[in-house]
Formats: sequence, structure tokens, C-alpha cells
Amino acid sequence: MKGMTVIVRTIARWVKVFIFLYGCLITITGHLTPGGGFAGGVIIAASFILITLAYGKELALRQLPLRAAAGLDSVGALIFLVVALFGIGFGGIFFANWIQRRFPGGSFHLLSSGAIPVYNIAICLKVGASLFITFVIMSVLRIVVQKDGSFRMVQDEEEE
Amino acid sequence: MGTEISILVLLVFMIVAALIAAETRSLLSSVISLGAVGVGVSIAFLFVAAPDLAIVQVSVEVLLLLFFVRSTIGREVEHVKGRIRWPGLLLAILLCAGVLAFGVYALRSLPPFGSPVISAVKEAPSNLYLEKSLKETGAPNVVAGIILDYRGYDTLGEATVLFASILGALAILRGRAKRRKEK
Amino acid sequence: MSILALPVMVALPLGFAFLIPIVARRAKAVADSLANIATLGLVAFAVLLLPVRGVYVIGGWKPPIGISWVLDGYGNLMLLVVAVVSFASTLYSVRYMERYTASHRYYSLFLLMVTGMNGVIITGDLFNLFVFLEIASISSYALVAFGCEQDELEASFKYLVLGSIGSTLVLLGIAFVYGATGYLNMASISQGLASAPRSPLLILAFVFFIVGFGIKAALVPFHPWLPDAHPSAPAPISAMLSGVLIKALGVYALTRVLFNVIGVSESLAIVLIAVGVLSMTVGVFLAVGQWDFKRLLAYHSISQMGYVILGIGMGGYILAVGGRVEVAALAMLGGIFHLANHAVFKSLLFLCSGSIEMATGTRQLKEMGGLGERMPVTRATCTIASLSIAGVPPLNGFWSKLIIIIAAFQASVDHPWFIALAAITIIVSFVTLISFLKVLRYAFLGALSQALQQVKESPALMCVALVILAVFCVGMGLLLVPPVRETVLEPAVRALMGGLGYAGAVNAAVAGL
Amino acid sequence: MVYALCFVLFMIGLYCALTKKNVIKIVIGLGIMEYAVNLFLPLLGYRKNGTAPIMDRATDPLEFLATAVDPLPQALVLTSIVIGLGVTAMAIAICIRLYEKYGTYDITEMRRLRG
Repeated sequence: MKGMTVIVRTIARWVKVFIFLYGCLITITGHLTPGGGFAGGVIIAASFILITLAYGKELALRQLPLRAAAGLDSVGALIFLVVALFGIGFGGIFFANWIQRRFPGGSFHLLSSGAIPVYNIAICLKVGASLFITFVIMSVLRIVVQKDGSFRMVQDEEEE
Repeated sequence: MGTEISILVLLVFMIVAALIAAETRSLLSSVISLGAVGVGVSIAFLFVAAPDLAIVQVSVEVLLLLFFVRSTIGREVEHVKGRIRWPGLLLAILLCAGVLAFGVYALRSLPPFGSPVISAVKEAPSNLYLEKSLKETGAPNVVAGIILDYRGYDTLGEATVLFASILGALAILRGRAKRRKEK
Repeated sequence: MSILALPVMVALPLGFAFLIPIVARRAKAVADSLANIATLGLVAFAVLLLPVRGVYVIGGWKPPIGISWVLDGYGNLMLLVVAVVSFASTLYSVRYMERYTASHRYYSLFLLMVTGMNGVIITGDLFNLFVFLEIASISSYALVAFGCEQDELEASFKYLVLGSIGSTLVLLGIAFVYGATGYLNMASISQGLASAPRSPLLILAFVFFIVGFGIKAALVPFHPWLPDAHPSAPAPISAMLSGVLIKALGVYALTRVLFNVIGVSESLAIVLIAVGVLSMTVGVFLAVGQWDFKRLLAYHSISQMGYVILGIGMGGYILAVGGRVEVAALAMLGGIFHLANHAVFKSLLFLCSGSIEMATGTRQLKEMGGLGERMPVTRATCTIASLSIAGVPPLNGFWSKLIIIIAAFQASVDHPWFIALAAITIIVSFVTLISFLKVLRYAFLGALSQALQQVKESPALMCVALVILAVFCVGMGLLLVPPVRETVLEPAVRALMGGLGYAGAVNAAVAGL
Repeated sequence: MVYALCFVLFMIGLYCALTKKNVIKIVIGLGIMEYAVNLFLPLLGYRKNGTAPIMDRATDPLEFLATAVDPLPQALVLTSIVIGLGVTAMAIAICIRLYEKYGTYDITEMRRLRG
């Protein structure tokens, strides 16, 4: 993918930062305002996809290598599961909101609801990373198909 | 009353878009029409006081459109020569029409639009969520309280679904699926 | 062991599924061992949990506020069956999957599928059931296409389309039920429905449940995906799909919802019986003409699922019309026992077909022949499984079919048309026997063809997996011995026979916490 | 009326998924079905002149309880949107791979299997 014109690139570079920050904001305040980890994750993935579209996937992959993204995908899911499992240790039961029961913050606070922001951040990591991967993988395949002839897909993390 | 009319208008718009998506010859127009349906759903979520859903729907919609466009652009896709097999098609249409007719009849036994089941069933869990979410979970956004605390296990399942589908997409799109024979 | 150990059944495979892509990216051996540890752990916990019944309230939110897990006899049996078949399949995969790349993704998807099934089995919440149904379905779509050949992709696409139509129908059904009752917890829904009149909306919801779960179970009008998807998958996945997936997502979910939530009425039971008979006969007659070994097995899966549905449906009918309870219990015992038996012998048959395919490179029966001398273990285990599915004594398939037939005869005292059911069951068994004699004859007897002179027995680890399942095939008749039956099968039957008593049992258990 | 039109949308999706010959069209049909169900649930929970189930400092709890729309369907739909995304992403992946094998999206040219 070659990318687009200078105007698009310049705008994309600035807009990307804002989209990324907006995604973070939506994630962190997910329990107070509309939004949440999932929406935030999609928005963060969109910021990387914007770079992919404007500059080509090389730059995007330099900013977030595929292997790192795949790692984040698993790590996000694991954080979610582990925090839920800690509920058994600290709260006596699976999925107990042990953080909130230990440290009840005041209402309408960023830290007011214990494990919920943690879950949101974990989901955001997972969703952002995995959707970015999907997009890149689909675009990788497209190029190779168009070349027609022997099929060889160059993936960042191929075995052997 | 205003909400109901707005939603009706939106639904008609979505039905038209869905029909175009189903029947148009150009695959790209079909994909764009699907996008129109998705945006319609997102706006309808705003009308029924579901801002969380509207945000998620619109962002998912954009992403899905990107995926769809990726899969259509630059391919020889318009050409579908398969002969239409009338018996199968007629059967499918009759089946759909039958279910539709019964469904429309059956849906009349729901309470009218705008009076949800939680108004009738006082002990329904939703009323408890609305009453106690702030105190019990600390989340003023009741929907966030439900998906991440009361029903957090569902959300774990949801994250797992996404994990499985991404892993599956990666597995399906991987370069070489089988090792070369040693011989 | 108490009910507090229940999170293991979901968290253990899920944790390993998340972990394997990180730690075992390059090392196949690590992925192999982690997956086997996980499934072996599941077997151990499933055995330990056998005497345990109760409700686990996730997050401390008592139903109907939160989601709860409900473990009863039926769930225990299914957990054990899923665990045993998964363990045999992972053990078999170690050598079989050497031909494929990306083993870490394979095992991760495999464990996700197991997670989904376990989640469906223990959940007490209707929407949660849908979520875990989707986890298992999505990972199975990907696993069917794992080889990325034309057949596999095509089969997987067909499976995906029908499967997601099924899931969406189930979700719409759940939405209707929520709109009518305001609950999602199965026990509360059941109580809500008991007082609500049977409006057309609820009937539509029940139809959607039957169609949706029927697609997952590949019952006859909804079966077209199965004969493509099951043969195309890698052999251990075929074993999992035919062995447990269609049961956990299809039959188990369907019977759980119909019997314990909705309450089985006479008309629903007749629908079940009709679908069962249709699946039995259509499946077996389509199977007879097949020469592709795995495709033949796939059609037999449809037919055998018909037995299960027939047995459970007969029990439901007798209960609904107020017939003799002990006959109803016998019919259900037959159905449930056949469900467990089919899981074992059908997965064994698919694993055998994988061994043969790996050794000879073909699935066509006509191209085989004379493999018996070269592959003695495969021959022995395949013979046991074939005779078992055909209902030859003293193998496990014989006992369950016998029970279903006896139940049909006993019930025919009160309901004469049950004689026809018994007759159909006997005829279908006979056709099954013919079909499998053909398999044994063409695969193992006769002269070894020129092209197959190099054929060797499969690696030892694969044979171990075959032998484990074959031992179950021979030994499972022992489950009918009264003291053993009291611990495994009877509780499962009681859970279904309890019908709408489910809600009361759950509420009592919650109150006791 | 609202519910009926929503069901019409669902059936259009089902019709599209069952009868079309183009694999992408089939996936689009599945997508329409999912949208219809996702829309149906919050419609069920809507209360006339309802407010979003999100409190802020000025909200009166009792009034909130009486006016907020049903939050549970919204939570369910949040989950089901994601599930729909997952299924669709995987379906598209299979379609792309099918295209690479056959050079077409026409399902009648892919009939190697008959079930």
C-alpha cells in the first residue's frame, strides 16, 4: 500500500493523536459517561488504521508491530481473566469486585468503582490490538492476491 | 410520540437500504447500503436513549465497512452468473413471508412501544440495577455497571468471542497451512 | 470437592487458551504439553465434581441480578464427556497436527471451543448461554477451515452461515422471552413463563429456540452443513465436532431449555419425536451410499443424534401426557446414555479415520483395503467402535439402543403407536450395522493394493488416544450396573425428569448460600 | 408497529442470507439480521420520554428509577454487537481466502461439496 497525498498525510498525522487520546479518554471514564473499553478500543484501533491508510502499513507496523499487537491481544484478555480470578482470592468468589469492596471511592469519581476501570482498560487493549491486526492481515493478503501468480503471503510472525 | 415517529421513519429508511443492499447488482453499493443500515441503527440508539450503544455501533460500523470494502475493492466481484433456481428461491421467499406474517401477528402481544417490561414487572432485575448500581458498583453509568460488574462474566465471554474470531481470522489467512512433505 | 471449584471448568481452558499464543509461538512442544495439561486437568476436575451439585453465584450477585452457574446431574455427565473426548483429541493432535502450521493457534482455538462448551453446560442464564454458544461456534468455524484448502473453506463458510443464522434466531428468541418476562436467569424465566399465558410471541420464541439449537445439533431439516463441515476438518476436530460439539450446543442446550425452562408439553414432545425419527432414518439412508469414510461417519452422526432426541422426546411425551413415570425415566435414560456413548464411539471412529487418512492419504473406502495387517491397533479400535455404533453386544452402543427399544415397547402398552418407533429404531440399527460392515470389509480386509505397500501403523501417541476411547467403548456398559448408575446416569435423568422443578431447586440452593 | 418493522428488517436479512449467490451478499445478509436483533432489544426497553441510564451529580435517584430506560437490553446489545463484529470479521476472512482459491465470489462456482 503506497499511502495517500501530502495533505491527507499531514492531516492524518495530527488527527491520529487526537483520535488516540479520545479513545483513551472514553476508556478510562467508561463507568462515568457513555463509552467504555470496547468503544475506546475500536477508536484506538481506528487511529492506527488511519495511519495505515494514509502512510501505508510500514509506518503503522513500525509504531505497533504485529507481534506486539498479538501479544497485547492476549495480555488484555489475560488481565481481564486474572482480575476476575483474583475475586476468588480477595472477595471469595469469581468476579467479585474486590477492588471496590476494599477501596470504595466516592461516587462520580474516576476511582469510584474498583475493578470496572481495570476491566475497561483490559478490554481496550484487547480490542484495539486485535482489530488492528485483523485490518493489517486483510490488507496484507489483498496485495498478494492482486499480484497474481504464485501465492506467498509475507506475514510478520510466520512460523518456521 | 415524537420518538416513535422518528424511529418509524428511520426504520423505513433502514428497510429501504437493506432492500437495496440485498438486491443491487453492484457489490460496492451493497456494502455502502449496509453501512447506511448500520448508521440508521446507530441513530435509532440515540433516540431510544442508548448513547453507549450509539458510540459502539458507529465505531464498529466504520470498522466493518473498512473490512467489507477491503474484501470487495479491486476484485472481479460484480459477476455472478449462477442461474437462479426458481423452486428454491420461491420456497425461501414463501418461508420468509410465512414467518414474517406470523411474527408480525405475534409481536402484537408485546406491550405497546414505550412501556417496557420493567414497568410491569416491579421485581425485574433491571429495576434493581437502576436503583442500586451507583451504590453497589460505584458506576453512575448503569450500563457500564451491568456489563462489567453485575454481568461481568458475559463481558469476559464477549472478549473471548472477539479473541476467538481474531485468532480464527489469523489462522484462516495464514500463509502456509500445511507443511511440505519431507519426502 | 465443593461447588467452589466450578470456576476451574471455565477458567482453566480459557486461561490456557489466552496463554498459549504468547508463550508457545515458536515451540510446538510447549503448545502440545500445555494443551494436554489443560484437558487432563479438565478430566480430573470433571471426575472430582461428579458428586457435586449446586449453584455458584458469580460475583456474589444472587440470581436474578447476576449470572449464576448451575451444576446438576445432567451437567456433570456432559462435563465429563466433553473432558474425556477433549483429552483424547489433544493427545491425538500432538502427532497428527505435525502436518499443519500454527499449532499454537490450533490449540488456543481448541481450548476456546472447550471453554464455550463447558460454559454452555454449566450456565444458569439464558443470555450467557448464547455468549458461550458463540464462543464455541466461532472457534469451531475457524477450526473447520484450519487446513485452508478449498473444501475446508467452503465447508466452513456453509457452517458459518447456517450457524450464525441459528445463533441469531436463538438471540431473537431470548429477546422475545425477555420482553415477555423481564428476566434472563433461567430459573426466574421458568417461573415467569409458568404464570404467563402461551401467547403467539412465546410460541414464536420456542420455534426459534428449536430451529436455532436444531441447526447446532444438525437435526434433519437443518442438517446440510454437517456432512460438509465434519469431514473437512482435521480428524481431532471432526472427533470433537461430532463427538461433543453438536451435543453440548445442540442437544444439551435444546433439552435444557425445553425441559427445564419452558416445560415440555405434549406438542413439543411430538415435535421432538418427529425430528428424532426423521434424523435417524434420513441420516442412515444417506450414509449407506457414501464411499468417503469421514462423510459416511458424518451422516451417521445425524442418524445417531436422532436416537438421542427420540429417547428424550419419548420420555418427555410420556411425562407430558401423564403416563408411567418409570417408563419415561427409562426412555430418557436410553437417550442420555446414548448421548454419552455416541460421544465416545463416534470420536473414536473419526480418530481412526484420521489415522487411516494419515497413513494412506485417502478417505475413499474403495482405495483402501488390506490395511488390517499393517495397522493392527487401528483395526482393533475401529472394529470395536464400528460394532458399538451398530449396536452389537456387549459394547456400549448396544445397551443404550436396547434401553430405547425396551422403553418404546413398554410405552406401547399405553400408546400403541410407540410400536412403530421401536420398529424404526430396530430397522435403523440394522442398516447401521450393514453400513459399518461395509467399512470394515473395504478398509481392513482384502488385499493390500500396490500403492499402499509403504503403509505403517500410526505413531504410538495416536494409538494411545485410540485405545483410551476403545476401553471406554467396551467398559461403558458398566455404567448401567445399579450402584454406578446411581452416581452418573440416574442424576442426569432426574435433572431432566425434574422438568420445571429446576427453578425451585435453583432457588432453594441460592437461598441456602 | 415499530417492532413489526424491525422484524421486517430481520426477515430481509434472512432472505438475503438464504437466497443470494454471492458470498459477500450472504455475509451482508447476516449483518442485517444482527442489526435488526441489536435494534430490537433496546426498543423493547424503551420507556416513553425515557432518559439514558446514566446518572450525574444532579440526578434524583427516585426520578431516575421512574424515567430511565431499561439498561439491561443495552448491556446485552453491547455484547451482541461485539459478537456480530467477530462473526463478520471471520466470515470476511473466509471470503477473502475463498476468493484467493477460486478467483470469484460466486457460490455456484464453488460447489465442490454437496450436502
